[in-house]
Amino acid sequence: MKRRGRGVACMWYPIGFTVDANPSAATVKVNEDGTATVLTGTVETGQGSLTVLGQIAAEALGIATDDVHVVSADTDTTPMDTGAIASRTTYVTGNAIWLAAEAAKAILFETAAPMLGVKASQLEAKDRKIQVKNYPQRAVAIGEVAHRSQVVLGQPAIGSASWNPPTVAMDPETGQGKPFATYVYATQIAEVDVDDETGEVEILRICAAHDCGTAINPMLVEGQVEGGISMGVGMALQEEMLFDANGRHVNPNLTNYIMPTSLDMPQIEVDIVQGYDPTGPFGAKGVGEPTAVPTAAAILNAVHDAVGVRITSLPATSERILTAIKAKRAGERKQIPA
Amino acid sequence: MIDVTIVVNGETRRASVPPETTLLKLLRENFALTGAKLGCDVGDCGACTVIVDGMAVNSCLMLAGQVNGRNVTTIEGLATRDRLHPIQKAFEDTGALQCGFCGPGAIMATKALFDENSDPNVKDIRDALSGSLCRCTGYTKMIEAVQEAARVLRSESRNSSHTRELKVTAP
Amino acid sequence: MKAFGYVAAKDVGHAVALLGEYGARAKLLAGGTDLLVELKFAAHGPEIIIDISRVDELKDISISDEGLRIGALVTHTEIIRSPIIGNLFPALADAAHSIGAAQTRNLGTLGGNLITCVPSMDSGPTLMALDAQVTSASRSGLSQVPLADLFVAPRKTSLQSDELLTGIIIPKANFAKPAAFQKFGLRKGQALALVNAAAAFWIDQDKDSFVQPRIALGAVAPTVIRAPRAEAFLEGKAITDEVMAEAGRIAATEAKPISDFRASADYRRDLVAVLTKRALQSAYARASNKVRESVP
Amino acid sequence: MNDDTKVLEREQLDLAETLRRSDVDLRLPAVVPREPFPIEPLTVDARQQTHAVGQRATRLDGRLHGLGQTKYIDDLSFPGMLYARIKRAGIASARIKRIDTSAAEAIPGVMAVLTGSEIPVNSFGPTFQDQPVLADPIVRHAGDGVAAVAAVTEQIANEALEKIVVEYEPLPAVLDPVAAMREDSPKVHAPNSNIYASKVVRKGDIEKGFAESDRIFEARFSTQMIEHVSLEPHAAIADWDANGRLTIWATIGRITLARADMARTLKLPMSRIRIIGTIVGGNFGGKNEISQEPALALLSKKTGRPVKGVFTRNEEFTSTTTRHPIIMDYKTGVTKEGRILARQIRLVLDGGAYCSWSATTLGKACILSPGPYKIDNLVAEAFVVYTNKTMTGAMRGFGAPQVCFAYESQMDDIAKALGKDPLEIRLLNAFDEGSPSPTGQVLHSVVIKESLRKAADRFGWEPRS
Repeated sequence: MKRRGRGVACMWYPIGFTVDANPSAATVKVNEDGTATVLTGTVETGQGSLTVLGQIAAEALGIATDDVHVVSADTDTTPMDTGAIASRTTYVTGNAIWLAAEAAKAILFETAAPMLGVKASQLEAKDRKIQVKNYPQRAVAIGEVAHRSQVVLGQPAIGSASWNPPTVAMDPETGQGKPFATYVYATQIAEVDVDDETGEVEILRICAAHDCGTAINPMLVEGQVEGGISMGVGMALQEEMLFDANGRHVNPNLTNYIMPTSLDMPQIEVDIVQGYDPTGPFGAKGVGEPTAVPTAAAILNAVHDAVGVRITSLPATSERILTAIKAKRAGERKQIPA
Repeated sequence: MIDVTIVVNGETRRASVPPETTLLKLLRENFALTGAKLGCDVGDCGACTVIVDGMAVNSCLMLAGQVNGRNVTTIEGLATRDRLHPIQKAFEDTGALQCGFCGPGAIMATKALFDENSDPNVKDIRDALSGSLCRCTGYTKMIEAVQEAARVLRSESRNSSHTRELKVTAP
Repeated sequence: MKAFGYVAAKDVGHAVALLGEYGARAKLLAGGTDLLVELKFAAHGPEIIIDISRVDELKDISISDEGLRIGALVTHTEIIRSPIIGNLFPALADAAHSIGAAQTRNLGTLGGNLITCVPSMDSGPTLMALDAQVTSASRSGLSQVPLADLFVAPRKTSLQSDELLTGIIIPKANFAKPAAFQKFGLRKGQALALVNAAAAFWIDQDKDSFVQPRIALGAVAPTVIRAPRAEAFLEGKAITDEVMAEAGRIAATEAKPISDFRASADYRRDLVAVLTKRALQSAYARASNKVRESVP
Repeated sequence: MNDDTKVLEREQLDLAETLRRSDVDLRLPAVVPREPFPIEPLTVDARQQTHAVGQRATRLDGRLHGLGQTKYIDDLSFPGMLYARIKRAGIASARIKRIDTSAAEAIPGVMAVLTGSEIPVNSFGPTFQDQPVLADPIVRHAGDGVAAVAAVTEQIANEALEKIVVEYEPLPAVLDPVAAMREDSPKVHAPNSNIYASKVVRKGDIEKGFAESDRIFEARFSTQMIEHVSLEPHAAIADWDANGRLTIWATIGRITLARADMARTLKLPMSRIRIIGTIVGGNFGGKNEISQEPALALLSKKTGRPVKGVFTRNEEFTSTTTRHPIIMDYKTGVTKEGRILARQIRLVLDGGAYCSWSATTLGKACILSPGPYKIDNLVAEAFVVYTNKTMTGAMRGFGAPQVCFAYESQMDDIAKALGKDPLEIRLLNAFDEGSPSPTGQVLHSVVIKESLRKAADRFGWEPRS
């Protein structure tokens, strides 16, 4: 029969490389019409990083995501970047782009200050305008400012910057140090049904609450969480590369390497934990990798809750679970005095 | 070499290819329709899914000769001059695709589902997408997108005078 | 893929003539879902592919005096969608639905699935539990044998190299015989059977007991097999959960599974017991529902 | 022809027009929200909002994905382009005695064959440069490449692979990481020890911590080798032009490192190398270093033509990096209330045949292994060892999913043994703002307890008596 269980797991996860420098550089060019072009050396590998980086540049310049074009991933034209790794793009590349945008914006402010009759420090960029802080009626369109900067003053609004997360080397004997600039936190809770005759696990739902600092784009954050959970499901129950006694691959294909299909995935409910990290761009940290971290633990804790067996070796295939259930029953029978 | 003539996205196309050419290769290399992707080449991943005579198939598992004289719709045949297909729009709006490599296959599998069932429930959708492996999304937003597209298509078929390109037949 | 020749057969006669000409040097292409995978990894291609996918005579689902005939080229999707099959043998539709995914079910054919003769095929057990016959054609004429006789060894059927499988027939005597199919795989989508099982039996309405029970098992022996001792145990027994569970346990002793990277033999035996029991329960539930529906 | 296709024929897709009109259809005028970020979606088109942060903006590559117009590597082709394939060893440990490529080279359509001895510097890697582009002469896992071929079609390239004759002297293989740690084990990179990196984190007094504990829990956990399964296989095109400049289009998430690796293996100045990262069809850590690119570059140099290489799904498993299997021993001392006083951890990572990102994985696994908990006394040691299996490297989480499985499984065992609610015991031990991490770092913006409560609320978690 089917037995229901629930399991919780939480985790922490760092953003960026362990101690080692992992800088990003970026260039933000404000065009004469107030739109912008961002140059970054990172690569879009599906996470939506270019969209998020565009949003960061747009926010810094007070323009819309659609006003920004992101050029990426060409060693001839884009600045150095450590790349799409270690959940670092939003945090590290994002900071570089934010700083570059601030540099470009400073040029715009210098141009706009005399146009608006105030000091540059009194200006802000908002709603596609350069305006006086707390006095939005006094404003000039960002395009007009950018055009004047470039065409009249000969000072194109281009900013370049780089950023590297601050770390402190670890002591070789004790490991004490500050290996990472910041960390994110998350909890996932799984609900499962375990068939105690076959060992089969059906995951009914997973609730995931993830911290990523400010969610630059909540839709993309949810997408990362949902995808990470699918990898966690595979790790928990299905996936394993197998070798024969001679070290040759047994299942190097998608027929026999079992990963989740749409029928194997549960309902996923994602919450983004309200957070703000002052060291990240607009308070953002990262989210790519941690999404896959607590899933297997939550599922196996739910299995334990359902049928009382602790699986210590992954993947928890139905066979492993049934074997554990049978061993538990045999143990219980032994304990009953004759 | 064998000669094949097929109707691809409404257009009659001809090619002369070696008999061992798959439909996927024919589309990608002879007809420059690179929307269908090669992800595994053995029918496991579904990235090569196209519609042949109304049925979603793995184009890596069909020989070009097998489709001679038949009607093939690929991802390139969904959008019209006027607009994105509602499935494509829903996938875009909900963020249902991340790396996008499985997308054309998943969208064609969805199209085939709608041709058979205009009001699928979540189980039907999961079943229809089970031949399209995705590693990025956990299928969650993809399922939302399919539901959204189904709503749009149903409301369009109710106001059929406005319907342009898509015919949704009742099961 | 290695180079090969290609010829499309127009009808059964043409296909048989081509098979007669090329014999073992040819491979038949029906749905292609297994054949193309095989060809992509083969060290040597066949001399020629005989494409029978356009032979419309082999695509019918029809009822004759003999019984229900399903043409060899009927796809799994067509089996799922067939009102005749849905009405008479929903277990066959369940089995078809458990195969691969929509894309492969749309291509793959019943005949193609049977002819692979892999022990884990999902089409075999239900048909065997329903006493299906297979029909074939060759230059020497037509023939018909019980499905069980088709399966010789893993990937080896009793068909001669010039013989074309044309379809299966489920005898009229078994029409609407309660049956069910159960499958257990390593995941829910695109699953290969670790074990599958089918059960079919008539119910003596007065005694509520098993009549002519049939149990067939897949993936637990070199070919799909029957479980004759479990069947003999059930014959005439009152239908209870305990009897069905015992039949499952007996069936498990009749299975001869192997251990491989997917599962151990022991686990497969455990699954045989469970799936056999569940197939019996499910067929019985299906029959009971039908009786209830027919009561006004 | 059915009705659908008639309509399609009448309205032949004109791409620019489609996009222009759909833009008009889909985009609404800009609306400026008053709320500060982060905000929930308010309007149909988040891409037009001038508070860009916090918006559910659609991806800028989303439309092309849906139209099937995103250009992945395999969708690109260039005039005269050749197709490369790599012959894999298929043996886990061996010395190559002889490679005969003459029969392959004689096949019409085969334009060039390459072996390891022709590679200027035949080693690369993000930490240790211990991985050859093509094995020469030692094969360390079954997926090692031993020769590469460029031909006018993929079919011919495949045929050529079969004609390449490689004679091997089999060497003893070690597959089990624990066995590989023994002194008498066969050495994967002889004469070096198989233990190629280690890490330790120590804090407080572990003996005292255990002595003060009411209960001590010990368990061993282990995890498996996992493949990333990006839907797009590793792919690249190399074009070595007549100016001696090399352009590579590649599925690589780190073009800066890729250029450095290319410069090293090919002995080329960096200014002569251009790496273009296309939209990558999934990475997850599996595409963070070069693989076939130097071989493609040299085949392009030999032939004077662009050369494309796309891994088969089989090669994705046998010849790209994977997730580390880890054997994890946990010993944890707690008070009867469930507060963790001491934790001792030992991790053995199966590093496979080459280092790749193992040193990083080792470090992260070790630092994270105590869990997000306030523990004053701890020792975490981690070792990574070579085995004759597919190399393990970066994969989403760098060892964290493995150690989380261990520490969170044990947390539930502790809760159960003490009769505590699993949520409660976590809240009791979890970091607070300003808590010191296992490495003594003062943590900021810590929201672990908020995440526990939020997930519990969503789930409807009720304590059970």
